[in-house]
Amino acid sequence: MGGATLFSVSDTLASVLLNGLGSIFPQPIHGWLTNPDLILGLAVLIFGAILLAASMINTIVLIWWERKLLGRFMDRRGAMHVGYAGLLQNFADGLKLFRKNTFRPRESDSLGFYAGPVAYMVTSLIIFGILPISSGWNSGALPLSLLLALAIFSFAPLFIFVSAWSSNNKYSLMGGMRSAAQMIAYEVPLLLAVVAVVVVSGSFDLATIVQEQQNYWFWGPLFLALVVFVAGMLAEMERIPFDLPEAEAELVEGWNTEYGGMLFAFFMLADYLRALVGSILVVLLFLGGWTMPGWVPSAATSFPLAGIVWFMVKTYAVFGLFVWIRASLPRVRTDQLLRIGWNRMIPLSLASVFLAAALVLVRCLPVFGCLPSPGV
Amino acid sequence: MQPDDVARALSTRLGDRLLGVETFVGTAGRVRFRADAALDTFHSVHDELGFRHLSMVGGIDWVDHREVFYVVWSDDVRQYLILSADLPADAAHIESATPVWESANWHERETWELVDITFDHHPDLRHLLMPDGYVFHPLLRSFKLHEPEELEVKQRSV
Amino acid sequence: MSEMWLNMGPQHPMTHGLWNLRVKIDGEMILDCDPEMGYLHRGIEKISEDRHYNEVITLMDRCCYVAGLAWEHLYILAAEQALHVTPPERADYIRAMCDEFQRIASHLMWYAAFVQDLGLMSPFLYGMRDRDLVLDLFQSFTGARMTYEYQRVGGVRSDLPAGFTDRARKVLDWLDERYVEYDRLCLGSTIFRERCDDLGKLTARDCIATGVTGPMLRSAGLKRDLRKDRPYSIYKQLDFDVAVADAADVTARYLVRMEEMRQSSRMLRQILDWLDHHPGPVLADRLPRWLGAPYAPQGREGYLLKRNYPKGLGFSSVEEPHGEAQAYVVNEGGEHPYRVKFRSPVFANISAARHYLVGYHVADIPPIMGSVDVCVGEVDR
Amino acid sequence: MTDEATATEKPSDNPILFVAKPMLTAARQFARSLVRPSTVVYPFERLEDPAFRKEVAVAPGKPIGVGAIWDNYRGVHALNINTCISCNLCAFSCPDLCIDMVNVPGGDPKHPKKCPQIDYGKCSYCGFCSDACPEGCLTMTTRYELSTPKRAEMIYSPTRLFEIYRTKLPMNPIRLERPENEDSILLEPPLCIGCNACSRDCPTNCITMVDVTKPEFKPGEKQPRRIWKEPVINDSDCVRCGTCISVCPKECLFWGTRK
Repeated sequence: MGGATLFSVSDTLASVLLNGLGSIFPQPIHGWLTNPDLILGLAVLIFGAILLAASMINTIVLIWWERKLLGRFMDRRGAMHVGYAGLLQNFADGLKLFRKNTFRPRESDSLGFYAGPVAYMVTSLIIFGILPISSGWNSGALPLSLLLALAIFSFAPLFIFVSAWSSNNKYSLMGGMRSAAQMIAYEVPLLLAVVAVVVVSGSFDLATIVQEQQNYWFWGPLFLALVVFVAGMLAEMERIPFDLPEAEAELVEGWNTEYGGMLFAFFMLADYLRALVGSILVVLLFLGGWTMPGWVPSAATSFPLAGIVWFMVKTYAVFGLFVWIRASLPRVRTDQLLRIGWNRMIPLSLASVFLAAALVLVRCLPVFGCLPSPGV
Repeated sequence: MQPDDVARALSTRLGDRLLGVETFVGTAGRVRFRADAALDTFHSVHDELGFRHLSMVGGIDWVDHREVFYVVWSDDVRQYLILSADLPADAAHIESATPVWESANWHERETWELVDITFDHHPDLRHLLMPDGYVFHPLLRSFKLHEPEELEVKQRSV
Repeated sequence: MSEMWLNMGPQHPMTHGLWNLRVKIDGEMILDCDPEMGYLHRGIEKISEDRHYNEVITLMDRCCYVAGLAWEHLYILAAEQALHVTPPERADYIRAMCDEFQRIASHLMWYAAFVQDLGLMSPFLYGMRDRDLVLDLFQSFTGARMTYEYQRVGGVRSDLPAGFTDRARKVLDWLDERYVEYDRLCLGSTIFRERCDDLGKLTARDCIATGVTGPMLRSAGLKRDLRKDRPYSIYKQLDFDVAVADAADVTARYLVRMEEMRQSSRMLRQILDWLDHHPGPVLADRLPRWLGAPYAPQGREGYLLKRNYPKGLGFSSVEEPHGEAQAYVVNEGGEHPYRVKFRSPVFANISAARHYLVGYHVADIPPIMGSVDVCVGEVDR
Repeated sequence: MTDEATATEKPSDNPILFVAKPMLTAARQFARSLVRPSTVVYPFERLEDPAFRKEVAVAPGKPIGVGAIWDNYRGVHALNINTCISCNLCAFSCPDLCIDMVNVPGGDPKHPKKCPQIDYGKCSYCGFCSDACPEGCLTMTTRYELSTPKRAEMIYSPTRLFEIYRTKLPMNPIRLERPENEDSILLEPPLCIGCNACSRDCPTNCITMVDVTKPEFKPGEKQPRRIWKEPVINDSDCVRCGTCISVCPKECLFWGTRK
């Protein structure tokens, strides 16, 4: 893989930009402009902009992907008129929402009402900055990046509850309560499933976890953990069958009933951002991350973006699984959901942790190399 | 069950308050009873004749008087029976059938607001289809359609 | 959370129409409920008094927008009794065919809405897609997809087009395969069973007390079907079974409706065979002029009174897709019906809401009300 | 005839693979609709397009329409102004009172021709008017796209309806047969004053005024002021529109059975 990382690219870009700009001006300004601190600052900005653009575009394409897939599951076509196969439909929708008036119910609490969606959006975006997409696109390189990602991931119920409560709407309130209960309930099995991965890989660093999967992907040995993780992720992402907080049939739209325009777009985007993060985490933890399959010619492998492309293909496939589940299952009830969470998921996840520990102890992990792991 | 059977069964309890049982094609008959015998009629039709299912309550405005009719069904003989009573137009009220048939509740609410027949001792005589506070009874013959000026008045008075 | 009243409606995804279900909840538990109707009240009974007999048919399609032909049949039966008219046999068969196809279409619509309430998205589209085939059939002989205006006092408007029965059989074959798929999507799913079993219980005793009819009543184990018990039209000639389940819950209602669709298919094959072999007139030929034609001539005021047309009362009861619908038509010799009164099965089914909603969760309201199959058009009329 | 009730028992086998069955069913549908989903891409594909119906709609296993006949669809009306006889029957048969008889431009300015104008804001597409039309000049077409930003544009004048007629869209082919024992229009002779109103307004010109013999009046007896003519109605040409009854000033025409 090429030595260029995302940050070095943006650093180079910033220095080239500032040096070029500085060469126009005489000395004092030139020196000030080519100040390494300023270059670093601009590099960080560019870095953030690239991350933001990448995550946003991916999210919107993800929505398109869901609409197309869901369409075929339902014997229809999905978006098809704006852009090629409707690819630009969601951009148009976003533009429409952007132009819409932002309104607020008179009796609602202004601070919570406006701060909730923004905070929800921002926390969802931050996670994206931590996740490594390829060996180059590894911004954080933090030793505990997995924990940090999941910690930020679990901020959401707080902000959902804040915005739901400040909407001053009975439906929103119920949706917010459900959301809080559900996310807390599923936080535990989710983390326990992650512990199984950590046991096997021996690291909290996502990049290390991916590197540990050079020989075999973790979905084989940790299948139980994968099932728990996917179920927990479905609940965290609030997708069918666990989409009670915004259960359309009874709660209209749950906690975002009162939101419209760009504030609603924030919720919508953040939801899909979280879905994207969920899919990425599944790929990182269980499906080998960006490790290229052996049969791919080295010329293709050495192509700078090959790792990212391969990673995104897997991510979208995982999201396809979520769409498939959405297309074929009804939603469960609140009490059932909590019962499943506390009574089934936690024992299962504990079992998966023990299983992982046992596998490590008896050193039979390499056996799973024979399973289809095209990343080897 | 024939109209004669119904008449025989009902006359013991109702006596002369039973005004007759007419033949009505497709049903067991059309029982005509005096309005003051309402509850007795309902009880004997429900308990003795076994018509346990009340299907419909409706009213007809005959201008000089009003008629209220009940359609009941029996699972034993698998037949309908129609009960009908005439009420004076100026004091159109009859005993509610809700103690006998629970399902009469909404039907009577509807008949009350549309045909202006009051059901005494009804547990919950509120407007059902019309807005609260609506003072007209649309299914009376005196309520004419196609008169926009009047309609405007009616809307305003609500 | 303390107790609070929650307005579900009139604009709520659960209502499938325009009505308001007020529920008193404590947390997620339902303590009390009070359905409020009337948001769709169009005064059909009043307007009918101002139209003559055939013109009322246009209102019947709008009475229940998912079962227009069944309501036309209901009204026509009562009107014919009141006007002393007998339709030709072929017209009777065509009407029964309309009834059964309408039952399938209505149940498919119910299926679509019901699974949508549960959050199942794709079967919603499947149900609507397959219902469209039935609507295509309707369109091919009535000329409309939803507001048919097809039946007339004394028969039906026009005969079936050529090749209709073959197309209808093709649709039935397609639907028979789909029923299996529907069952797999719903009964095959643990989540569905978890959600719908033992939900919205309404025992047979409560059903009778509250006047509940139709699939809800049959799901409580009571075998009552007007097509068997009081065979109107030509149902005596048909060979079919009454679908009954005994659990009295949402799953039981699902099962009853699914079985009813299969039985309708069975009946339809018999009717289509009969129609193939018995051509004939579809409108009674010895009709007073303006009963046969869809319009009244000018100078019609007092027309019937002058001609001493006999007075009459008409009462009909039809097993509509939602339950037992009844019509009461008073013919006072005028050209308009003096009074038309309809009994909507959903009206009674909703009025019993307190019996099957209290004690369940808020999240249970959509599946329970979905299993009731609410059609507000006929409730409010 | 069996009198058995089919007790639909709940399937007792609680599915072991708890979500596999529905997911596989959905996947099967996914695979099927990869080739061609059942939806009709509406503005580009139309069910009423015969070519589309022939190619796609009746394809086996694809529930896209049933190849149904579209010609009898009850859409926007088409009016052949040239054959319209202004009999008013469409307007009278309309249950929603959405048809007005309005003057058609051109022709004799003193006696302008009246043709139906339809307000599609009110129309319920019941087809009673086209059923009532005795000349078959008011029919319904397969056209159904009516949306317009202005309410006034929902009112279609006779000329506009004639334009639709000239596009030669498929017309509703169903023609109702007239009942056999139609009532005729009868005359109560003593009331008639021979005013000619009925014969003048008859859309089919089936009423001719014939002379009646003036009775002998005694000298001094008050003679009725009237023209000694009476209408004779040709039953085979009469379309039973009743115009004559409504214009008769003395109400001496009525419906009845001709002996």
